[in-house]
Amino acid sequence: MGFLTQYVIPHFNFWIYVILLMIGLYAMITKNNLIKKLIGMSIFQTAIILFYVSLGAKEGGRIPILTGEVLYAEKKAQAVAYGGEAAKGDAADLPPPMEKESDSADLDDGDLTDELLSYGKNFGDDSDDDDDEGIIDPDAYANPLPHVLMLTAIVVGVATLGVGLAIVQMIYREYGTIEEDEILAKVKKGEGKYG
Amino acid sequence: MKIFGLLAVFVTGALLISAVVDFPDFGDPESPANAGEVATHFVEKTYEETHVPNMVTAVLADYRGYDTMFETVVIFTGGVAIIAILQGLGLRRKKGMVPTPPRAEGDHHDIIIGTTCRILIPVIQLFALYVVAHGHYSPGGGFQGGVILGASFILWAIARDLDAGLARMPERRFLVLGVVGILIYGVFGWVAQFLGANFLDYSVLHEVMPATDPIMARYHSMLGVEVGVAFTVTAIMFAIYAHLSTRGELEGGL
Amino acid sequence: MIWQFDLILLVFLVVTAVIALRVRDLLSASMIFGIYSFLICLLWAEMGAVDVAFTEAAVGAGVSAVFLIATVFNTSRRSSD
Amino acid sequence: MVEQLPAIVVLTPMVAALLVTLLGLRRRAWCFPVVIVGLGATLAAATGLLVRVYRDGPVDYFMGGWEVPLGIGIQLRVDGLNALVLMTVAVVALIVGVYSFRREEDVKVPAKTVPFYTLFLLLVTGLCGITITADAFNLFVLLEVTSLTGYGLVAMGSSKRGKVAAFNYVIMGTIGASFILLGTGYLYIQTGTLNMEGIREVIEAQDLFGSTTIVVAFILMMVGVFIKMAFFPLYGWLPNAYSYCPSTTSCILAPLMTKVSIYIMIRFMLGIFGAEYVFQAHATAIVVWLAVLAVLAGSLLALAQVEIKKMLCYLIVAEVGYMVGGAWLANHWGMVGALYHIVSDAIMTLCLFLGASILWSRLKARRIDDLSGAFRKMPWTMSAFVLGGLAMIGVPPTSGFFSKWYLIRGGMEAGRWEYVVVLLVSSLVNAILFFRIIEIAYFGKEPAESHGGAHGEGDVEERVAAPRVRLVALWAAAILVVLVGVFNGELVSFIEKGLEGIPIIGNVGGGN
Repeated sequence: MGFLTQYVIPHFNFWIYVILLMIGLYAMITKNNLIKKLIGMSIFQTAIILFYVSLGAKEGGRIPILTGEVLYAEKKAQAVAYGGEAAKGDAADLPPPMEKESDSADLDDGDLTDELLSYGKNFGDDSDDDDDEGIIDPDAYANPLPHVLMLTAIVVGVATLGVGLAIVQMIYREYGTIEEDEILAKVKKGEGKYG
Repeated sequence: MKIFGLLAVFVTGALLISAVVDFPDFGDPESPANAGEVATHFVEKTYEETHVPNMVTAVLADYRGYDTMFETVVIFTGGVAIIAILQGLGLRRKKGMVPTPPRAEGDHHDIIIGTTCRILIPVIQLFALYVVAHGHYSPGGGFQGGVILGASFILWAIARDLDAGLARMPERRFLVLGVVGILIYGVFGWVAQFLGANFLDYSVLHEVMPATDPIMARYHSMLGVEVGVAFTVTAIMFAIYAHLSTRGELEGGL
Repeated sequence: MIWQFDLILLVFLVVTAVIALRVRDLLSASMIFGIYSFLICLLWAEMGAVDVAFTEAAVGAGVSAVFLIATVFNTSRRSSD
Repeated sequence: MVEQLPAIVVLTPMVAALLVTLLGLRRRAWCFPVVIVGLGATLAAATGLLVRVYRDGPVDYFMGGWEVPLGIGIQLRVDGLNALVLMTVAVVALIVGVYSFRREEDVKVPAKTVPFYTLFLLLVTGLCGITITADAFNLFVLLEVTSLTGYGLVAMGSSKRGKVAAFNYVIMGTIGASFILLGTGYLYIQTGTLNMEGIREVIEAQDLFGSTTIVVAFILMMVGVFIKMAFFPLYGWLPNAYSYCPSTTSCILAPLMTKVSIYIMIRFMLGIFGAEYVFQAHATAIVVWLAVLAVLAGSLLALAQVEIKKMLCYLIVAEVGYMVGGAWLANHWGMVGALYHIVSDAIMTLCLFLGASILWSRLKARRIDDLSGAFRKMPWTMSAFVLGGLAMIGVPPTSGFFSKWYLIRGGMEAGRWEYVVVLLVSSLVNAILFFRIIEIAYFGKEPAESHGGAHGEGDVEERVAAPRVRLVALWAAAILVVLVGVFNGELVSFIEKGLEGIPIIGNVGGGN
């Protein structure tokens, strides 16, 4: 029980990921049917995705999309910080970009544009313009980075699956079977003949 | 073989488990991965730097845009590889290789299925375009939208037959659309390079785009990039289906 | 994130994974693999990864399953293990 | 322009691939010029980078301009080591590109031309990208680009067995890549960043060396690259995949895939984990012993082969053993030897595979016995092939001699006598193999053998002209084999300069 509470319960997602990964790997290595192998491969890959998503999950973390009041507050802060006078009036329905352009056209936007430009150039080091600090609580949102990585991994997975299936079809066309042992037997029989 | 496989699996499992014990707790907001500089930066600064409320979209299309471009290339590569393996792209129907398996008995063009699909597919496609375009505010983006759009073509090809699908998207267009998608993506990078910034640095694009400032330029560029991804994914998904369902002969189908 | 829900989904996942690999009819295996993908999509939505869930719903439960079925249709439906 | 070079070198082959698709679908004849121009531009960019790195030191490039804090964007980093590998990739790709002019497969099945060239250029894109990226996840993405192109290229041939080999390649390749991805995740969960330099900084700053997660991450990544490079116990997929694929494909895959994987391994070792962490007594002992077994297994299995290409494939397995062993000797000369051998082996393998492909396409010589009288029939091809063979054995003016020399020097300094002995044994085996080939090709087999007869050659002993373009490619490779050997001093000093900034390879500069 001590083992369970100490090692399993706090990490149960990770335990399941390992189990799924083992199932997938086992199928990839030992299954005889080629399509089964590919299904195993997909399970193997989803297990890895499960691992990544689990590591980015947060207790009480929301989906990583700003909505509602936080978005409103953020918008307001941005408008005040960068829109200057232009957007101060009604930050609630923040001007879409086009309107904003026409808005600021009335103003003498010469140095405003300059400011924006210089802002764009060096926004890496904005450590000291923290006037919006605290609007977004980083702990309230799930970590977006693993999600991004896993989108890519899913794409890679489906591409690999497709290529694998195409090869399976070609093997079936050449050998008339998708059982590995039968294919190997036929290969052995055809040994010596090339091609 | 079985024993060896089992051994390999258990060794791997034991290895992975041994580290799991060392991990931070599941869902711990203070774990290095979640509280690290990079992750906090993404959560806190994304809106400020890109005006995109969906952090995943922003990170995907901007911060890690280079990855996403190659993700698109991966899809394209997969499509080309599948076409190559199944020996497609003769751009003419190949006959006499292996006869296509006999079709199931009965009327294939079922009227109920056909009508339902006719009604459903425009809705699906509209939804797909919405997903592509609205990725900044809600889950979705070029990839998801592209898959759904591709799936609508696949659905049409399944409901009628492959020729009906190919009439909408001919064989020649598979790869052309795939290439166009990646090129759309690349153009945003190359223009940035041309303007003296690094590849995919959208902020300088406000000089050539109807965007007021560097941040809005990022915002709009991401949309453009997503459209590029959607192009490639749509075309390649349908291409993969068309080739896989007919063994590369593009005749018959499911 | 609700851990009970999480746990139930995880258990289902393992079960469907095992069934998908054990069933001898490849068409059933493909369908069960689609179910597996759908469950994992739910799991991700539940963990806050909506974008991943969306992708998995479109790719895993949708397109992948179609690809698998297309291949099963063009090859053989029986599996020896 | 100069600042953009790291991006250009990756994007040029990609753009070329896209253009090949667009233009090739219109007219197939446009494929080849686009390929040559694209690869030529890649080579030019790689050369520019090499010169720049030589002059000013490592070059950093931040995609999208996301520089601070480190790791939010994707960084490319070109230093002395990967500039050299990049150059090798570009040169080999260009030579194979030239060689691919009017491939037999294209003549037979014209539909394959466009996919072939697209995949070929995407493969080069992936390899260039892998080499210079400094982001662990980006490396995985590009690795998948190369893997997928590799699967496609192997499986698109007309060989029946090629498909089965390709399927195994898919399975093994996916396991390998997934292990690398898992290792990246394990690093990420403890360090919170994906940038290689960033990971290293965090590991050092928080002293995570004792952490089980980091150890497991290291093991996973190593096993992953070992699968990708076909290191000793995991080499099963390689010989079939590389020998049953179309000849142009084997010419591009064999020299580059394994070598770039070895570079990735070295990058992981030095760039992420650091030498003092990696080179612990028991780990080095295990890996060097595995390398010894790899060399032995590769050499002995090569000796047992009757087919030329298969034999060359097993030699690759042995060569991988050389390089992994050299890198894990944990001293200066071992590492220098391994890096130098990456370059030298890529060129040697290229020369041999090009030669074997021409011999196969013209003389239908798939087996070693079929080469009988090849010297008289195809003197130029055969002499370039033999030059490659001599390099493999390690005869002085060629590159093979010098790389072996540095590796043996490293082995002796590290006191790894088993490694030294096995290198010499393998040279001996190579000598036996290639002198057997020379003997058969020069003196011919007994006239009673009727291998050539079926093709209307054999007795007539007339000369068979190799296509001129291919001969140019082959001789370019053969001359490079000699050049890399002759200019070994310059290359090694370049490698040493590249290694300078990297903390410790055993005893840098000492003990020589």
